[in-house]
Order: sequence, then C-alpha cells, then structure tokens
Amino acid sequence: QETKTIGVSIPAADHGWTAGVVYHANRVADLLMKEHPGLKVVVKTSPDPASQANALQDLEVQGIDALVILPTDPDPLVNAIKEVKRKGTFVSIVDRAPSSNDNSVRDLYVAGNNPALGEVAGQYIKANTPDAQVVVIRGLPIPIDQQRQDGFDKGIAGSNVKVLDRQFGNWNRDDAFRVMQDYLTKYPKIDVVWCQDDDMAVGVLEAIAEAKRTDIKYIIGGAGSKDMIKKVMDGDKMVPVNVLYPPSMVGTAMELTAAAIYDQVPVHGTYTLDATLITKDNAKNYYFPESPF
Amino acid sequence: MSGVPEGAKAPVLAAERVSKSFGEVQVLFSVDFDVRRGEVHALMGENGAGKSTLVKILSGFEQPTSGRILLDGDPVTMPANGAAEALGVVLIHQEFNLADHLTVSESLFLGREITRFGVLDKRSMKRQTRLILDQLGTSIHEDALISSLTVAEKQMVEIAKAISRDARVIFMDEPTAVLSRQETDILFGQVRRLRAQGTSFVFVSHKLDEVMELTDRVTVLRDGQWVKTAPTSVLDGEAIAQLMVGRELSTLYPAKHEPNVDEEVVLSVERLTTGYVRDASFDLRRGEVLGFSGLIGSGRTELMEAVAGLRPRLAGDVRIRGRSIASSDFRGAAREGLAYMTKDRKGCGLLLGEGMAVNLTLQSIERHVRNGYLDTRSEAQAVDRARRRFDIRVRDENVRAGRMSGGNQQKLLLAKIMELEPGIIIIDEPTRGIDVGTKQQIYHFIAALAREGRSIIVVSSEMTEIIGLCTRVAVMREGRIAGMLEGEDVNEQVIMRYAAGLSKAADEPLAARA
Amino acid sequence: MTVGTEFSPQARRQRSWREIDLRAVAPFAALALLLIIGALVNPNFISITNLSNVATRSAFIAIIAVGATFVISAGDLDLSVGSMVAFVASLMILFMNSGAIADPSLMLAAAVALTLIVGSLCGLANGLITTIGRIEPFIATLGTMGIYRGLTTWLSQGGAITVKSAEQQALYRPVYFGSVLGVPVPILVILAVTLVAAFILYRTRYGRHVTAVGSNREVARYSGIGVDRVRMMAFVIQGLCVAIAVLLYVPRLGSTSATTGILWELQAITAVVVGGTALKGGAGRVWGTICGAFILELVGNIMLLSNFISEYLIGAIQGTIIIVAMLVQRSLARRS
Amino acid sequence: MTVGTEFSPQARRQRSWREIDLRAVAPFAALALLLIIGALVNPNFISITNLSNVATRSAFIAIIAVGATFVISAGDLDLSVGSMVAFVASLMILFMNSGAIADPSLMLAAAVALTLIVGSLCGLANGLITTIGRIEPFIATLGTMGIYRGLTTWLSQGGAITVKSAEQQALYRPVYFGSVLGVPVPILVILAVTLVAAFILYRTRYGRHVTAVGSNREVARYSGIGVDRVRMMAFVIQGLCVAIAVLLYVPRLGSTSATTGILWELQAITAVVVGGTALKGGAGRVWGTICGAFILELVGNIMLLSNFISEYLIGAIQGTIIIVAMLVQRSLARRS
Ligand SMILES: Nc1ncnc2c1ncn2[C@@H]1O[C@H](COP(=O)(O)OP(=O)(O)OP(=O)(O)O)[C@@H](O)[C@H]1O
Ligand SMILES: Nc1ncnc2c1ncn2[C@@H]1O[C@H](COP(=O)(O)OP(=O)(O)OP(=O)(O)O)[C@@H](O)[C@H]1O
Ligand SMILES: [Mg+2]
Ligand SMILES: [Mg+2]
Repeated sequence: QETKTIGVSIPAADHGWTAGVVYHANRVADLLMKEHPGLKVVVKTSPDPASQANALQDLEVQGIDALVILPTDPDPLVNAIKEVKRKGTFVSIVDRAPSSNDNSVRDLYVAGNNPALGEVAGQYIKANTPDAQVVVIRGLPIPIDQQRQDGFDKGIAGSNVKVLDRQFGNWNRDDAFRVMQDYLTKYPKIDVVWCQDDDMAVGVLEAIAEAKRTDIKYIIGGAGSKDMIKKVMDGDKMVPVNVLYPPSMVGTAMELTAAAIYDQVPVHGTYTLDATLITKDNAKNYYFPESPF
Repeated sequence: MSGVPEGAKAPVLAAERVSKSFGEVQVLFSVDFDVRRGEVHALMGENGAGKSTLVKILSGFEQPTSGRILLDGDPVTMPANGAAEALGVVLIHQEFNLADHLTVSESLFLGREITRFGVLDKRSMKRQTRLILDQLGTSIHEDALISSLTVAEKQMVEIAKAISRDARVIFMDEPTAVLSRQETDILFGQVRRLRAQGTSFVFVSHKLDEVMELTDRVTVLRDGQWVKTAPTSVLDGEAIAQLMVGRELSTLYPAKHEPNVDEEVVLSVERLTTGYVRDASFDLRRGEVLGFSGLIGSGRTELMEAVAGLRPRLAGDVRIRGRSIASSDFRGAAREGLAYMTKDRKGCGLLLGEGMAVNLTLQSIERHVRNGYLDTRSEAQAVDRARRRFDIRVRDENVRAGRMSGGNQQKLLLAKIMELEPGIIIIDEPTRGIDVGTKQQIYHFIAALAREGRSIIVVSSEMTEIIGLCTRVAVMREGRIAGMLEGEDVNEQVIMRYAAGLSKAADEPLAARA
Repeated sequence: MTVGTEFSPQARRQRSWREIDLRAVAPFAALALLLIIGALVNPNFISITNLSNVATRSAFIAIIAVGATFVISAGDLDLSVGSMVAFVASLMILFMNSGAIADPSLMLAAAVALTLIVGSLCGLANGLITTIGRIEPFIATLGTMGIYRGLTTWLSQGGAITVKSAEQQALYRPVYFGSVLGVPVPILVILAVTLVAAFILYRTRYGRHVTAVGSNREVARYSGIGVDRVRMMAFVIQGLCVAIAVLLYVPRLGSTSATTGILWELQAITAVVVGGTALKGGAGRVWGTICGAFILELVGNIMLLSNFISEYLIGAIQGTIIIVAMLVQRSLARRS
Repeated sequence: MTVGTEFSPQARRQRSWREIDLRAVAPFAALALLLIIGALVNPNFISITNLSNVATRSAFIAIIAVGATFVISAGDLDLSVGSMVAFVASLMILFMNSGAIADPSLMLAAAVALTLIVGSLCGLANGLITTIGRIEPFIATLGTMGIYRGLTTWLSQGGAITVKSAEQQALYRPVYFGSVLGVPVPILVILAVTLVAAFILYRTRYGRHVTAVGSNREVARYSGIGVDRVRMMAFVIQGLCVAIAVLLYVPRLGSTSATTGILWELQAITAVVVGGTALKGGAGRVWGTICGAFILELVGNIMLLSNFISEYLIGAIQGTIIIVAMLVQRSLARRS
C-alpha cells in the first residue's frame, strides 16, 4: 500500500473529556497503522487556539495527506484550517464547528452535538421534574459552552422548570465544588443540578454529600465518563442518567478519514453523533473501564 | 587664605531659624546658618548633631518644619529631589547616590543628559566625563559600571558629578571619609580652583586637620542646636573639638602597647594571591595592632576579605593559631575567632530596613537562642549594652538603621562585630564618618582590646590613625605588600614613600612605572 | 504580627503600635470590610456554615501561601506550587492504590509520610536549581511548573487518578470533612501550620536569617549567613506546606487530575502580598498571609452569593475588589 | 598626576568588554544550540518554511515581550498583557463589525488607530494603579488581568467575536499572511518594533531614565527624574506593544474569544528573562528578548516535529529545556 500520513490535531488533555479524546485518538491511530501498513498517523495536542494553529503549521511542514482536527476553539482556527485545505489536504473537523462550516473549510465533519447535550438534559428534567428549581454550572466561557446552554434552555422551554443560577465551574472539580457549596448556601431549596460535565459532577456530589442536603433530587452531568456511567449502572439515586458525548468521536473521524484517503468509500459531508441519554438500561454498552475518562 | 573680594561677602544661601522634626523627634532646633560667595564653610558636630539634615534642607532634599531659607536674600522654597540644582545648589550625599546598572558617564549626566535631535550624544558626554575625571586625577574609566567600582572610586564619581554642575553652592557631606590623603589633596585643589571662581562650598567633615587646612569659616552644631560660627583662623582643632563635644578632650590616641616578640602568632598569612592581590604574607601576634596603609585601590580590602574568607583565594595559606583555614570559608574563620568589619556599611554591613536589634545580633544570634527560640529580651539587653558601650545616639529607639545618622550607623556596625567577642579583628576603616569624641572612644577601645590579648588589624586611609594606633604597619601598593614598617619607620614620610612606590621591599623587583 | 519587635520597654511598644501595627492590621481591616459587604449582599453570608465553608475551602491556598511567605521573604518566588500539588497528590494516590501495605491505617500513615517526603524533595529541587544553578527563581520555578504538571499529565494519562479502595476513602475522609469540637479539621490545620510558621519566622535563628537574606543578600553573606542554605530551606518549607495542603486535598474528592491546582501559584502569591509581605523580600507576615487567603476566598464567595452580577463579569469584579482592597490597605498604612 | 592610581584603564576596559558581551551573547548561544538540536530531530526543521513559520508566529509574544522589557527594566511587572490582548482584540473586532464607517479601508485604518489608543489606555490604567495607587505591580496587574479578561468574557457573552465582513477579512489578511520581498510581514513588524525599542532604550533620554529608575529608584528621584512618569510611560509602551500584537493577531484568526492570550504574560516574561534582562530591574536587553521569544517558540516547534515524545510529557520537556537553556546561559556568562 502507498505511504500516507494523517495528522491529528486535538486539544491537550486539560480535563477528563479531552483526556478521553487523547486516549481514543492514540488508540485508533495504532489500530489504523496496523490496518494500513503504509499509513503514518501523527497525533499532536495543543492547549489553546493559538498553539493549535502553530501545530497545524508544523504538521503541514512534515507533509500530511489528511488532517483530522478537533479544534480547541473553532472560529479562531478557521483561517488556519483553510490554509491547510487550500493545499489540497483532506480535512476532517470533529465536534466543534466553526460558524461557517461548509466545503471551503473541510471535507468531512463529524459532529458531537453540543446543543443536543444540553437539550437532552433539559428534556429529561422537564419530563421527570416539571416544576424543578435548577442550578447550572457552566464550563469555560467559550462557544461550545454557550451552545450547550442554549440547547438546555430549548429543552426546558414551555415548562415550569426554573433556572436559579448559572456560574462558571471551568470544567474543573475543585471549582465546581466551590460553586456548588455556595449554591447550597444561597438557595435553601434546589431540586436538580445540571453541570453538563462529569468532571464537575464529582465536585458537585461531594459538596452535596458534605452539606447533608436532602432536597436535591438528582444531578445531571454529561459526556459519559466511566465513573458516572458506573453510578448510573449501579442505580445511584443522585445520578439517574448521563448524556453521552463520547470522546471516542475523534476515533470515528479518523477511521472515516483513513477510509477516504485510501479511496475505499466516498466520505464527505456531515456525520452527527447522537447525544444519547444513558440510563440504567443501556449503561453497560457505554462502559469502558480501561479508558482514563 | 584666599583673595576673596570684599563685596562678595554677601550670603548666597542662608537658613533662618530652621527647625526640623521627623515625626515627633526634633533633630534641628532653630538653626541659623549662611554661606557666602566664594567661601568654604565647614559644618562640624558630633554624630547625629544634625549636619546632614541641615545640609539636606538647604539643598531641597528635606523640607524644614519651620524657619526660612534665603537665596540671595530672598526667601525661597527649595524645590525637592535635586531640582534645586537648577538654582545652582548641589549636594554630595553622605551616602552614595549612584545606580549600579549605569556607567560612570551615564551617572554623571543622569537627569540632564545631552541630546542632539532627541538622540543621546554619548560621545560628548563621555568626553566631558573624561575631562572631569582627569581633572580629579583619577583613572576610573568613563564606561565602567558603577557596580564594579570600589567605595572610594564611587566617592570620586560623586565628586565629579558635583563639580561638573555649574554650581553656585556645593554641599559636600563627608566627601573625604573614604578618600586617602592623595585623593583628598586633589579634591582640595579643585575646591580651591572653584572657590577662586566664586563658587561656595559647605564642607561637612570629622577630620579636623582638613577643616583647618581648607575652610574659611566654621559652624558647629551640637544636639541639633547652633553653637558657634567663627572664622577658621581664630580657632584651632582643640577649640573646635571642645565646641562640638561640649567638654575638653584628652589626647586622641591612647598609649601604644607593643606586644612581646615571643607572643604567640595568632594569624599568619602566606603568599596569599587573589585576582588582584599577589603574594601577600604577614603575621599577627597576640595583643598586636597591625596597620594596613596604602592608596585607594591598593588592594587592602581585597586582601582582608580573602583572609576572612569572603573572597576566594587563588593561592596561599591562612592559618589561625596554626590551624589552616580553607579558601572562602568565612564561617570556619569565624569559628576560629576571626571577625571582619566591612567598610561598605550600606551595601554589606547593615540591613537598612531593620532596626538596631536585628542588625546588632545578626551575626551573633546564637547567643540569644534559648531552648531553640529567640529571647528578644536578651536581645534588647544587648542593644542597651551596645548603645552604652559605643555611645550610639538615636532619638527614637525603633528607628530603622537606614535612618540613623552616618556615624551612628558606623558605631552600630562596630558593635555588631564586637558582639562576636572575636580574638582577631580586622577593621576596615574603623572611624569612617565618626566624630572626634567618638573617635577617641573607639581608639581607646581598640587599645583596650589589644591589652586584653586580642589582635587587631586596622585598615585605614587616615594616616594619622594608622600612625597613632599601630605598632607595625604594612603598606600596600598595587596588590602587593610593598613594605612592613616598625618602630621609628612608622611615620608619614616613610609610609608615603612605600605607598607611592618610591621605596620598595627588599625582595621585590623594581616596579615598572606607567 | 509584631512578635519580632516587642522586645522592649514601654516607650518602644507605644511607638511600634502606631507605625508597625497599622501596617500589619491593614489586611485585617480589608477583611472586616469584606465581611460587612458580604453581610449586606446576602443574609446567608454571615452564617456560621457559610463562613466555615469559606475558611475550610481556603485551607489549600492558605497553607501553600504560608510556605510562599518564607520563599518570598527570602527574596525568591515559587511559581511551581500549583502543579506541585497535582504531582504530589498523584503520587500519593498512586501509592495508596498500589496496595504495597495491607493494613489500611498503616498504609495511610505510610502514604502521609511519603507525601511529606515527596513535597520536601520537590521543594528542594526548586531550591537547588535557583541557588546552585543560579537561575532567577521566576524562570527556574516556571520550568519546574512545566515539569511537575507534565509528569502529572503523564501519570494520569490526562485523566483523573482516584483512590480505589472505598475503605481507605472512608478512613481518610474525615481529615477534610471532619471536625473537632465543632471546628472543621482544615481550619485547625491552618491554625497549626500558621502558628508553627510564625514561631519559625519570628522566634528562631532561621527566621531571622530569612529576613536578612531577603532584605540584603550581601549583608547576610558578610554576617556569616549561608545564604544559599537559607534560601534552599525556604523552598523546602514551601514544599512541605504543599504536601500538607495535599494531605487535605486528597480526602476531599478522593481524586486528582491534570487540572488540579492550576493557577494556585498566583493565588498563593496574591494572598502573601495582600497580607502585607513585600515581593522584594524582607520581613514576612504570616498572619497577614492567612488573612490574604481568606480575603481571596471571600471575594469569590460574595460574588456567587450576590444576585446582581452577570456571571461573565465575575472575573472583572474580582480584580477590582483586589485592587480596592490593596488601596484601602495602602491608605491605612500611610496614615501611620 | 598621582602615582598611586595608575592601574591601567586598558585592563579595566577590556574586562568590562568581556563581561558585557558574553552575557549579551549567551541567549543567542542557547538559540544556536536549539537550532542544532532541532536539525538533528527532524530534517524538515531547518527548512526555510519551517523557520519562517516559527519566526512568524513568535511575533505576538516577541512584540509583547519587547514592551515587557521596558516595564521590567523599570523595575515593574505586567501580568495583564495576555488578557489585554483578548480585550483589545475584542474591541477592535466589535468596532470593525459595527459598520460605523462604510469604506472598508478607511474602516480598517480607523480600527487600527482605535486599537493603538485602547492599548495605550489599558497600559496607562496599569501604570496609574501601580504608581499613583502605590500598589505592587504584581498585584495591580493581576487585578487588571481579571478585569480585562472579565470584560472580554462579557463582551463576547462567553462565545467568540469574529470579523463578520468577508471583504474586510480579505483586506486585512495580508497583514499576517503577506510578505514583502519574501519576508513575512510579521517578521518585518518584529524587526521594526525591536529597532524602535532598542533606539528608545539605548539612545534616548527616556531609555536612560528607565534604566536608572529600575536600577535604583531613590537615586533616580534624587537626580530629578520623574520616577512615576517614567514607570507610567513604560506601562503605556507595554500597552502599545500589546496593541501592535493585536493588529497582527486579528488578521491571523479573524476572531477572538475569552480564552485568547491565556498565559501569554508568563511567556512574555520568560522571553524577557531568558533574553538576559533581570527581573529586579536595571539594564534591559531588547535583542535578547526577541531571542528569548524565538527560543520559546522553537522549543514548542521541536517538540511537535519530533515524534518520539509522549504528548503527555511535552510540558515537562519544555520546562526542562528552559531550565537547561538558562543553565547554558549562566555558565557562559560566568566564563567571562
Ligand atoms: N528620615 C529620618 N527619619 C527619622 N530620623 C531621622 C531621619 N533622618 C535623620 N534622622 C535623625 O536625625 C538625627 C540627625 O541626623 P544627621 O544625619 O543629620 O546627623 P549628622 O550630624 O549628619 O551625623 P553624622 O556625623 O553621624 O553623619 C539623627 O538622630 C537621625 O537618627
Ligand atoms: N589594575 C587593575 N586591574 C584590575 N582590577 C584592579 C586593578 N587595580 C585595582 N583593581 C581593583 O581594585 C580593587 C582593589 O581595591 P580594594 O578595595 O581592595 O583596595 P583598598 O586598598 O581597600 O582601596 P579602597 O580604599 O579603594 O577600598 C580590587 O578589587 C581590584 O579588582
Ligand atoms: Mg551625616
Ligand atoms: Mg579598602
């Protein structure tokens, strides 16, 4: 088989979910290289948009036939991605879409569905606790976080569900612990906590446990970390469900990209992954004990 | 003394009933003082009498609490922070006022750089710097960084800075404290030259002979009060000293006490070599006071720091009571009872931001440790003891060292070293900035130490001090010990001859003259 | 604290009350001001639960900042503490998970000992690089910051490291969540650490040497103080404090990750400076530091409890409050 | 002339020549070493494309670090530059999107002017707080760091701010991606900024005063230098440099967000220190700073081009390289 190189640019493992991305990217890279003897897959991580733009340049210098990129922040990276695409490289964007997400930017878009992540959580709350008082812990102030919030608002629209507060927890356990503790001080009655990320859920649960508050019916995290899925599986009352937002989507994109450059199948356009609601019944399908996330 | 025209006797600058308080502490009490055109006016007084404060007030670095300042007879408010230079009033600070990262020529022109079309004219600034430095007969390079200069060289830069200004009045706060006789003579030459052109000087000094030699009038302060102003010609050293101290002084120097030839050798230095000092060898006996004389930059400080273990030696041996001390082992030497008192009290001697207690016990803190913790009461006792013993005068007990008067800082430094109760003491410039009264105390103190069986090395640029105190004198020149003088030979002429390279030690080849 | 200056007769004490005390009191005045503001913002604020939550939470930063007080007093700076927390915590949990010792309490004791040793070694490494390597502490510890963080990421493979045994978790949990006579353990630990630190800084030879080295290295050298040894020791103390903070941190969530302790170094340094210790080195104020750590935590708490601030603006308001607190301090100190 | 003072000026002069030059050359030696390592790691490394890529993207940090050289030389520190980039860039893009001026090139010119003004004002704010407010620059700029970042988050409502008009993007793009005679524009901008900065620092009265203020404030004050004015001006220069960096940053990505410029302040300071300027203030080395910025960017580039380092360990290796680079520098400087 002819030699080809796929460059994979992903965010650095700065919290649990991105750690999962790194894990799956490396896992699939090994698989692909075994499958296609001439194929070289180079995985690079970057902590922020500016250094990811640099990483793209560096990958280009090495010479790549295809690029799989999960942008730290899509809009600032559009120009850099276009630069790669202009040279005829096959480009797949994963998860985070720039505002102008068309053929001039990429060939393939494998979408994690951020609005749906929020919407599914919202709908669950609307369905199960229609009069709930909810506190929300946000991630970092970047667009995907905003999309999740918008999705959530859409999910609870038309119900009596009331959002008491939204604060940033920076996708960090310690910050989430702090924010939750203060929520508990501030609001004598909270029904549901939506913290949209399983890392933050760890801190939230600990804060609730310490305060010995019983008014909170349940919390909803998100992304499907192994610890939280385990809790769902075990029927933990506080964690009845989780919303899947699999870090493995980067692997899916890499497999599709490899297929494209070896002309096995024509892959173009958008592949959207569902934001599946994980319940006690389907949880074991999503449980990967050996993943770091 | 000089041909000052009669009409020029009008005061240029005058203080009228000036008082000054720092917080609640009053340090000047309604002082009157004036400087006439073309005169050199000496300002004398004990340590802490308020000389520096008065001089700062007259040059705008401090504002008086009450009273007036008159410039050419008109009351003025002196602009702060050196801006008074624009009025022709310049101050050479008692403590250096130079920034380490600048070069000599940059320092000279700091704040009044010469520019051409907005660009620094480095060439012309360097040229002018060279000119002034040459006038002062110093070979300091105009591009040398201030941080690389010795204390004396820094003083020369300060002087150069002052005389390069087109000044009407120059205040010099103890400019000669760190200068040797040679440099002092050059400085006086410049002062006389400028005086002839009508510049006035205020000369603060503790060196009576210099005052007698150079000045036209003398004003004496005591405890912040004006005591007397009189033409120098009607006074003599003794009279001034008496005015300052308020009592009659006995002889300045105590009787010399020569140790027996068979006294134990406590310190022996053999062929010690550092970057600059070469092959220096000498012995020090128990109960001996050994002097080190020489010109600026002759390497005395470097030698002594190497002996004390503050600088690495390249070669040579230092033995204390026969025990060899490794190179750079300051603490090893200290354990053997050797103490070194630096002459750079601001840079190496005192923590200026801390009070007396912290400074006093810094080196001897072990003495105040009880069961693992510091006994602050015993520290306070040590402070009280030291203040009595060294006559440290402060008006506020908690004053930071940096705010004490120069002389009192020096006494505190001496006290700090003495807290160690060392057997061998190296004192670099023991009386830098110290008034006559205290000087006498310190001299007697040194002599008493020697009688107790301690050994002392005195490094000094004051020839009279060396001659008055020491039984043996080493003269250094260009990094070598040029001669070791004893008995009759310890006099000004012989020391000068060795220091200047006109006589040389027997075993040394004739030094090439530059 | 003025322990260091109260060696004296009456006159002296009076004077020091005026000059030194106002400066030392200033951070506490700022703290009081914040408490008043907080009480106005939300009635729950002043409740025992909330205040004890805040104090407990501030434990990590407070304890680390006590160590930073030593380093900063000695004229250095340590930017690596945040990632050192992550690194030391990772090693501690990995050791606890290794099952090297069967008995849980024995295992815990061994883990505690190991943590303290690792912390000190990390501090020592910083100290060696800055003193023997003669690299500016800012850069040296920025380097080790990268190193400790990188090693943590590698150990955790980017994910989290969690205490596996539930038994051990249960055994260890009270160290953060427990209380003695109604006072949460972390608050007691803060007090103990601060008392010891104040004793060392104000009442021992070493403390005096730290001040001397921080205010003028040359003077310290000419006074026979082993400057490098003193500085190195300060870094070791910092490492020890980080280890103590880790001992409290691990039982809280029972886990650590590559993001643990990010930006804690800036918070610790801020606490020290807000507490009145100058970054240039010299006199350190341990009690002020603790006060500074409380102030930082309180500011965040008040933000969250107040209802009228957009979540987007919290950072801006926090910055403003810190600046205002410093201005209050300055104007108080200048009064003296 | 006197006999005693004849230790030769020659000897002295030579000494100072040696001393100063080797120290200034040291960062360049470290740079050369890195280039060699890079060439060994990957043959593509030494290609013109790669090197010019690296130089081009070091532009942001390099230009900001030039400003930081002034602030640091004057004895201060500015931690707010990273968030200042985000804030200034947000305002610039918002203005461009506002459509206040119809003609695109005129609009662009106005936006550029606005950016420079806003940058200077941000710098001035920092300067006022540190000098008039008498707050340690570390804390003051940590405060404004929060403020600028918070305002950016608020302006962007947590999302990104993107240049809307494609026409304007096209017009503006060459400022980052274009080149003159084969040299990328950002490299030319670096050169221009550095030349001007070197001129100001070494050839003007103001530059001299910066050194004096940083070396010893009392001395500077006693020499009739307006210390606060000089420091304030240094902060303004820093703000201007940030604005220039923004002018290059916006055309590159055409957008900015609340996370833009995070940790750039540490990188800028590192560049300055690696370049040989002491954090304590005093002599600033503008060329060394540029060299430092290249070194930082090169380290990242080499990491990326080498394929044998676990991505988890990149941070650790980066930290190690910085420490080693400093050690190389020190040992070179000590040779003198
Ligand atoms: N800034 C200050 N704050 C408080 N006290 C001060 C300050 N400056 C000087 N003093 C006090 O004022 C008194 C006079 O000091 P001054 O420096 O004028 O003495 P001096 O006559 O120059 O002594 P010396 O001969 O030792 O230099 C001293 O007691 C000193 O401690
Ligand atoms: N020709 C020279 N070449 C290099 N350095 C020299 C030369 N002459 C003098 N020095 C420097 O001068 C210093 C000697 O000054 P030192 O302070 O030891 O002398 P000193 O006799 O105590 O005079 P001072 O009163 O100036 O201190 C040495 O540190 C040395 O570096
Ligand atoms: Mg004086
Ligand atoms: Mg000397």
